[in-house]
Amino acid sequence: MYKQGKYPIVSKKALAKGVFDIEIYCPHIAKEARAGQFAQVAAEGFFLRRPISICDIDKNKGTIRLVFEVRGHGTDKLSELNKDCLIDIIAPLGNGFKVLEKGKKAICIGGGIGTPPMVGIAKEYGENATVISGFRNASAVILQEDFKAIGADTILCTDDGSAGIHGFVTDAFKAELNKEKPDIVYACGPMVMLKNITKICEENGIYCQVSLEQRMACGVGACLVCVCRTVKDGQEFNSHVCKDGPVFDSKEVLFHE
Amino acid sequence: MYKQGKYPIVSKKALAKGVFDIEIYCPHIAKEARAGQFAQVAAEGFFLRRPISICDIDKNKGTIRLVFEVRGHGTDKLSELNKDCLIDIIAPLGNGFKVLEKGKKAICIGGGIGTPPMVGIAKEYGENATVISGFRNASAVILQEDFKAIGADTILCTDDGSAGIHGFVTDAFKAELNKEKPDIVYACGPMVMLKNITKICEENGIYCQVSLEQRMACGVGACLVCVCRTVKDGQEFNSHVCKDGPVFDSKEVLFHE
Amino acid sequence: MNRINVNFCGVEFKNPVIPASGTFGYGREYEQFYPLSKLGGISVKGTTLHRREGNPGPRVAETPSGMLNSVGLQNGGVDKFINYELPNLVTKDTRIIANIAGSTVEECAELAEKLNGTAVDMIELNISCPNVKQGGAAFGTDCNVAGAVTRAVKDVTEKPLMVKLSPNVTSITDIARSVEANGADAVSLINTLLGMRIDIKTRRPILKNNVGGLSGPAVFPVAVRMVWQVANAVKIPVMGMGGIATWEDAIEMMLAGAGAVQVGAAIFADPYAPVKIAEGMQRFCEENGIANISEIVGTVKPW
Amino acid sequence: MNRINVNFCGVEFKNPVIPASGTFGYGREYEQFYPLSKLGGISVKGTTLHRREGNPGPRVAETPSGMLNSVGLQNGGVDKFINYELPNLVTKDTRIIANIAGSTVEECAELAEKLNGTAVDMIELNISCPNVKQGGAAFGTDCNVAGAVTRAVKDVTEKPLMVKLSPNVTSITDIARSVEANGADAVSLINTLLGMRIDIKTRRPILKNNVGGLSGPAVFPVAVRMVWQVANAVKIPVMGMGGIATWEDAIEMMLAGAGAVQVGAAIFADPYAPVKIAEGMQRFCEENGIANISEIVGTVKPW
Ligand SMILES: Cc1cc2nc3c(=O)[nH]c(=O)nc-3n(C[C@H](O)[C@H](O)[C@H](O)COP(=O)(O)OP(=O)(O)OC[C@H]3O[C@@H](n4cnc5c(N)ncnc54)[C@H](O)[C@@H]3O)c2cc1C
Ligand SMILES: Cc1cc2nc3c(=O)[nH]c(=O)nc-3n(C[C@H](O)[C@H](O)[C@H](O)COP(=O)(O)OP(=O)(O)OC[C@H]3O[C@@H](n4cnc5c(N)ncnc54)[C@H](O)[C@@H]3O)c2cc1C
Ligand SMILES: Cc1cc2nc3c(=O)[nH]c(=O)nc-3n(C[C@H](O)[C@H](O)[C@H](O)COP(=O)(O)O)c2cc1C
Ligand SMILES: Cc1cc2nc3c(=O)[nH]c(=O)nc-3n(C[C@H](O)[C@H](O)[C@H](O)COP(=O)(O)O)c2cc1C
Ligand code: FES
Ligand code: FES
Repeated sequence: MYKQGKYPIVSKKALAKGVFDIEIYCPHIAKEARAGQFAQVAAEGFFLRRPISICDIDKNKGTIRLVFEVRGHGTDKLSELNKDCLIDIIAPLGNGFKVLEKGKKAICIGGGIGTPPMVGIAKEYGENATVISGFRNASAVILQEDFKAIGADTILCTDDGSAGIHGFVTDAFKAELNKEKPDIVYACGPMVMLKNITKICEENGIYCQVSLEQRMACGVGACLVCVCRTVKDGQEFNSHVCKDGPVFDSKEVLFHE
Repeated sequence: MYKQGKYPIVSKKALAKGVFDIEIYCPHIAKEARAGQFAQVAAEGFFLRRPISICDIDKNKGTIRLVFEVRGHGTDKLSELNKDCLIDIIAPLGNGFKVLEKGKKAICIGGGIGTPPMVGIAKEYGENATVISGFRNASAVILQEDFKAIGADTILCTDDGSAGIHGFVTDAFKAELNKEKPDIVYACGPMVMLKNITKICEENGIYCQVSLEQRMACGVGACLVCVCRTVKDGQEFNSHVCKDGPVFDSKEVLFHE
Repeated sequence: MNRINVNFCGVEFKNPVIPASGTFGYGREYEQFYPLSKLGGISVKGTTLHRREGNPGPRVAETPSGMLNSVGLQNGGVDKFINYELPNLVTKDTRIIANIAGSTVEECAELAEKLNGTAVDMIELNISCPNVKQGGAAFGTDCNVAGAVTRAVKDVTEKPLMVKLSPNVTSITDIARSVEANGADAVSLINTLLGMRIDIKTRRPILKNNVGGLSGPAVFPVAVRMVWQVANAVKIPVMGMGGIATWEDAIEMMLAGAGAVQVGAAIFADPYAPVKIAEGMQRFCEENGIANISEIVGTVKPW
Repeated sequence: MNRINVNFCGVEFKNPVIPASGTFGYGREYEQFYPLSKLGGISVKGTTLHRREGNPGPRVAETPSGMLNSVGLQNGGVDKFINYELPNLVTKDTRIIANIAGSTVEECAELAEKLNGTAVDMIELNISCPNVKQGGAAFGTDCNVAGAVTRAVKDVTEKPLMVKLSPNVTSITDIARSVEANGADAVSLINTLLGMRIDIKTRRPILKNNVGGLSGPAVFPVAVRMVWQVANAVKIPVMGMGGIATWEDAIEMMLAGAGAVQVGAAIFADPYAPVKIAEGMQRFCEENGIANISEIVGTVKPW
């Protein structure tokens, strides 16, 4: 069941310049939410809601965490919300990541602001998770302590080498595969990154799920604006990121360009 | 010179249910403002500014006071502004009341939310002012202590007699005239009240100024939307409340209906 | 006591609030928020003869107090609607308006014919979609074509026929009169206004279709004006829409002449909007001693 | 270095930002906020042959992200403009665009003739005012009439002639082509969209004129679309307006094809809007290595 309501923000932190982490008390949502789902967040003064991934869920505390970057006017408005303010969200939305049975190994790959949803899914695997995340530079790095606290192998890359490994997540991913092949790969980030990871997984015969982005209106599957091209049984067709996704089997996604 | 800016609210009070009194620190505006002028106030999320009379000016403190009633969505939004918030205003606008030389006597008449601008003008006359103000009932009464503090004769009327005299300000006004004729009358309130006061003043040969309302856009005289019908030397024509007013010689106003 | 039930064009609606075509799918998603029986009816997603994939994405762009869409009538085709969606919808205790769009006059008629004998309560013939190349707005911007397609559908349908008009015209009253003269039982308006947004960083239109249809509160004053003009130009009932977001808006639209209203984009901001609007209207009637909301339709007194 | 000076239709503007006709009077009021020399130019309040009182009030109604106005061309007449306003304006070091409107073709021509020999830099022929009964929109919604009035004015004026188009038409490109064919040196668009608001308490239209012209950010996507369509349909330059409130909006409008822009209703919300927009454009050019803003005009790459 989708829920819509105004819920209190119980904590707010700045994780990096222009990147905020808010924890929202919404027990009914937290109870049902799964890693990889998202929320449609209302920004005062703006007509459309902003889709933001659920970064983490604390079912005991009844909270979810949203981590977002200020990209435009709407997210800028959201960044003005502080502790104790109410935030208007619809959640949990979308399908979320598929979680394999206990003991299986996962690699979770996040690029930039695609990193937050990796917190929730890495948690499902704990020490069996390897998290590879990449950022422009040291000052954009976020959530590394969260991954460590989960017990995951935590590999950090930066484009300019100012923190962690100098290079792209795809390079680190290939290096990991040389060591051990996981049972599943999860990825969220820029399209070109997802495309490359998909290719690598295909070449290595690894099941991979990617989380896509598209501009949205309803967020629930009714308006059909959030289209993406997919393929199944050789048949190309339009899927909708909000309802059929945001998580797709990487093989079903048609990456053009 | 018109000024536009965001100025801090230094105090906020509720004067009655849905009626708020805010004091704004804006020394440049306070320095130039005169009784009867108004401010164009921005309400977040609304396209047009709301015209609100300057209730009182404290040139020493560098503040002006705005007293407004929640009438619709915009004033409702304004009522959310608290102490230390910034308020975006353009002021001082309009012509203000004409002030006679020292020693002259004035009667200031306010009806409902037309009462606030009487504070500033009554102050100019101090003990030589008589303020007659009328309200629906006791719970709507505002600003009586301000008038008393000024030293003005303070006459309160309510439509239902729940406070002060039972009756309309026009009745109290007539009663006052029987005692003593003032040199000038100032009035602000509903059109029918202004019309009746104008008539009484005409019959008694007393100079009278009325403050009018009209829906506005620019507030400075450029867009010509805030029209009112006026007459001068027998010639009818359109004036503009924001620039030619809001204060008009009562004889020049064409009250229709 | 229900004070907001209306008879629109011979069909009884328990209230005059109907989610607009294309904004509510077939109700499946919003049923997770509230039972569909709370709605006067549902105007379902535009249906074409065959399955349509619609336009490529992005299909939405935000605008001040509104949005552009360029969905382009993606849908599963009329057979899927009849066989898969309709059986579900009929169990929901609400009126069903089938919104149909064809690329040719013949297609429109064929669509309408297919819906004969089904549980659909009313046909809404969309001659105003700005997002498809054939049919759509091309039908809705020319009096003769609009009349001809209306006539063709009227000749074959057994359902009350409502024709949905485009606002992107010089004279919407001329089009309304033409569809009335050709047998329309009602008109609905407005469909979206054609608009465009450009990403100044990439220097490309935000919509892959370059242009799209504007809806939401931004268009409300245009919609009120057109509903008022059309209601004064034709005798058939008018279903009003375009930017309605609150019950006050809905009352305003009915004062202008709408016998019932549709609510579209506002649902994206607040899924409960249609329900809140209906509740607000009921309260309005109670507080103002209005026995039935129909009393206010078209009662605005112009100056 | 000034990177935002533009040559529009042979006239040099120090920047492409011009307050829109009817929203800035003759500059006297806004001069209290900043020197008028900061502006590219001023399109002055619409001038008629004789003094006009305009429509009764209320003349304004707020709408979501916009407003309706029904001023109805109140002005002191062309002689007053020439004798009283123009002598003041010429001292302000900015371009002066005279916006003229007549009830007949002859009146339009007479108005233009009167402006020959004056310091006016350009004529903006308003064939799109929705708030007057004669002329106005009646001229702007018919290709033949629009062409005829353009021709009549072009035949007598010695100034560059810009024709201001109405958005309340089925095909604005047809009108644009017609005025181009009849000698227009430029077109400006959009004028206001016809709209209405009703007070649900009094059940009367808020505007005494019942209907009025919609402007402000709400109409921006419609304006961008029309500027884009028109810029692709004619060879003469296009002055873009409708809902511009920020420098980003102005850039978007120029990408769509506008060689210069006018800013209207946004000034009521922020008197400094035109100045801030010009400053933002200059910064945009500097930060993006654009030598002159003209380079971006019409460079949107459609999909
Ligand atoms: C399923 C999903 C999950 C997401 N999760 C996160 C997250 O966890 N953290 C985070 O920082 N961002 C996330 N995003 C991206 C986020 O939605 C955009 O950054 C945000 O909408 C931008 O809004 P704005 O007002 O700042 O930008 P503006 O450009 O002012 O927005 C204008 C319009 O475009 C839309 N838009 C712009 N960029 C995007 C985008 N990349 N994706 C979708 N819509 C866009 C906005 O929603 C709005 O409707 C997610 C997107 C999707 C689809
Ligand atoms: C010169 C002048 C001085 C005023 N001084 C005061 C004052 O000191 N205190 C006070 O409480 N009120 C005052 N008013 C009235 C005040 O402007 C309105 O109550 C206010 O604009 C209503 O806004 P809203 O958003 O609550 O109402 P809405 O109805 O939501 O407003 C919609 C639109 O109508 C306009 N509008 C509605 N009612 C009025 C009105 N009566 N006058 C002008 N515009 C209106 C609004 O400004 C807005 O543009 C004054 C009006 C004028 C013209
Ligand atoms: C995403 C979206 C899809 C739409 N699809 C259709 C459609 O299939 N058929 C149709 O007649 N109108 C369609 N419309 C138009 C709406 O039904 C309605 O006429 C318009 O949006 C104005 O109402 P609103 O401002 O309340 O949204 C669509 C609108 C939106 C926003
Ligand atoms: C109060 C007002 C008065 C206007 N008067 C005129 C006018 O006299 N002549 C004219 O051509 N346009 C007039 N317009 C239209 C504007 O010049 C402009 O075309 C329109 O408002 C769209 O721009 P905007 O959205 O930036 O306001 C007027 C607009 C407003 C809001
Ligand atoms: S956003 Fe409406 S279907 Fe996905
Ligand atoms: S509000 Fe613009 S002239 Fe008065």
